[in-house]
Amino acid sequence: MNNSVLWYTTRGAGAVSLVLLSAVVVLGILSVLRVQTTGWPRFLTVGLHRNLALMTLVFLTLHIVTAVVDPFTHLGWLAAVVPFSSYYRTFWLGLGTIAFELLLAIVLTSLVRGFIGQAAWRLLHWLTYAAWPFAVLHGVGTGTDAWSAWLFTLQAFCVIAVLAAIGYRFMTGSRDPLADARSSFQGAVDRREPR
Amino acid sequence: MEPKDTPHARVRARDAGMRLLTRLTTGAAVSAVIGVGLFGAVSAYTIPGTATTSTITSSSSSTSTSAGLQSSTTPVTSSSSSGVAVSGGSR
Amino acid sequence: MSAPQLLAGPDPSRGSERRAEHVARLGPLPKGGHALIELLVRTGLTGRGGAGFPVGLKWRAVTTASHGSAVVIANGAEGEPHSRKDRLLMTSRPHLILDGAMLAAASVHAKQVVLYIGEEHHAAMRSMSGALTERTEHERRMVRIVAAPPRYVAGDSSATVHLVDAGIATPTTTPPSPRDRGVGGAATLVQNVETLAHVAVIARTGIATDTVLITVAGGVRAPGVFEVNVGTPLGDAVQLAGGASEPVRAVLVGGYFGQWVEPAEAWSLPLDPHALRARGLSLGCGVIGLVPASHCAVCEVAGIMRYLASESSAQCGPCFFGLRALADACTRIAERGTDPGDLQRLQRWSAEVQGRGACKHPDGVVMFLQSAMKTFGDDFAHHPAHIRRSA
Amino acid sequence: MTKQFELAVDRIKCDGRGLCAEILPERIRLDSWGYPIVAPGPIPEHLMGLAARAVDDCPVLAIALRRAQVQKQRPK
Repeated sequence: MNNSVLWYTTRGAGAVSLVLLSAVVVLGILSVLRVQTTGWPRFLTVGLHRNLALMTLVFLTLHIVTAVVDPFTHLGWLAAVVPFSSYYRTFWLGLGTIAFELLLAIVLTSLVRGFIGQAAWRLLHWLTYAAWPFAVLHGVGTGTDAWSAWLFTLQAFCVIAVLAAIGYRFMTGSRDPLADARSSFQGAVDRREPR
Repeated sequence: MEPKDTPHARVRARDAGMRLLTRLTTGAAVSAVIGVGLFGAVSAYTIPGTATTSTITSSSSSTSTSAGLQSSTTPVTSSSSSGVAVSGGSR
Repeated sequence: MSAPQLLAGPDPSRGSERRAEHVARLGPLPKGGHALIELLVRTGLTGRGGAGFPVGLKWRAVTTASHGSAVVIANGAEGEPHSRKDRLLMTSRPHLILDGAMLAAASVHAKQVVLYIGEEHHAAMRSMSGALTERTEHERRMVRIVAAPPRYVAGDSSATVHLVDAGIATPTTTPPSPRDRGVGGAATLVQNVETLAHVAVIARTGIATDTVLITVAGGVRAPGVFEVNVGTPLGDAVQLAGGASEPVRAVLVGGYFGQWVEPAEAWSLPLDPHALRARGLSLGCGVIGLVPASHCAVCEVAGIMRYLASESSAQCGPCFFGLRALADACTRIAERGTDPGDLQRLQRWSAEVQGRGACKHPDGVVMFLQSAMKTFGDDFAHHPAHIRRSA
Repeated sequence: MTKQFELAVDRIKCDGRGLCAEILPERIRLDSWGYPIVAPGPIPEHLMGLAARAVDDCPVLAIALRRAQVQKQRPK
């Protein structure tokens, strides 16, 4: 019967989505850090970041669709859209719903970056740091059953990778070589305080 | 400018980078699809009462999507009920 | 020797001319409008802030983009280190400037006028705000004073708009040019205060003014500001400043964004915006700087380059890093002596920096350096290692 | 006459990420400090795809394609 196939596919797609999402986050940070070697140009980091992000959405869709159509869970489409509306693992599923909707917003705004402008896009992109933890917690919460050992290994791997990247990013200062000089000059010619 | 930095060399580096991007992307896509099957099988295997043999063959023969999904259909009868148990028990 | 037109009347050193005296001397403020713009086009008046753009054409452009709600900025930032003429005009003839600003506002359909004054020009600030209290209620409501930070780029037209709008006096990317989209998005006319004073005179006489304000600085006995007839030989202007205090190595015509000229050629140069332009020179903001032969030209240039590099607003990489690299190379030559590698780098980096800023700061600096390396070619080619004198 | 486009860099937005020069070396090189120098003139048809890619991939939206036009002198 296909029901169990759906059930396993949901879990498989969920796990894969988490790995992909973590890779996307790491790549995004690497691009901010301007990582580059001979044979690994900077546009490769950015291109991979974009491609994997789109791929993540595909597998997340698979994850959600299979979960919803699986008769055993009786989730219903509402649970996939409205956070905390499912009777089944209400809280942990809700986190997943939120994470998905955040990621959707992040990807869509990135696709129309030119129209909404760099500042707005950048602001929205910070939501990643909210979406990723939600996704991880969703995995931990819904995955805590017989096979959690596998999931934990996987999640531990993702969490370590992402935290390492985040830590390195915030330990090291801005990569814009002009940042310091610019802010000091602007400080000198800033007359915004009421005259 | 160093001799390595000639426009021609940079064009070649660009093309190489583009090819690498395509390869890495397709590679990621393929392994992601396999991963769905693999993790699905793993979850099937780790659910109590599932036939061990079926998933061993699955994980070993999981070179393509179909292989990954095929395998997880094998333990259906035994595990679909346990699937209910899982969702029910975890409510 | 010259018949003053801007500084006619009471001795400028006596300070701010009162409105009554100003009106008694020159008569009431005539009407601005289309006719005035056409008159300015015919007279060929050019801007006196440095860029030297034809005033009439600029006013036409702003009027076209105006839609009845343009803004006029009277630019009295005077960030050019040796220039004094804008301050002298603001402290002695405030109503001439206000007249010009009002005529501009009427002509380009502006509802707002901003007096943009360097915040360290205290006397000018007092004079202008004092004069404002003598104007009509309607004018006082139109005009406001904005204090500009004492930085070189604060006088850039886009920087004036940025300070009025956002409170930060850094240049912004053009296009859009302020004349198309400036203060609050409205078409904005940014005009140097001397230029506006000329307009106030032209509007009354109906004929072109034939004088320019010159600041003579450096190796002269009595440095200062002088109003001379257009076309006056540069040497005569130097004589007005008491003549050279010692033998002259070179003359910097037009301020830091100007050109170096050998004395032999300099004395006969006509102080005329159009004639100078025809010779590939520029009157710029009207600064004539004499470098004494006792000074080391290379060290002078290196000192000015360091200053101009430090005045980059650090918004555009090529300007910030390029000007620093150029200034450092000049300083190395000045301190450690000529190095062929540095000379080559100066040429290469100049080419790389040219035209690659949001504003014209890097271009101005490169022009200055190119002119210096042409005029002081031998000095740069055979400069001995020695500790630099203060520039 | 087909539409012609040229690349324009916003010098203030640009912080020298260098992707554009990697993607379109035929038209863009980096100066001594890592900031792009764009070859003047319209982009040839066969490079438009890469030019668009360079525009899309700029992490700070500092480079844009715009209609090729003759620059008039503008007042400062």
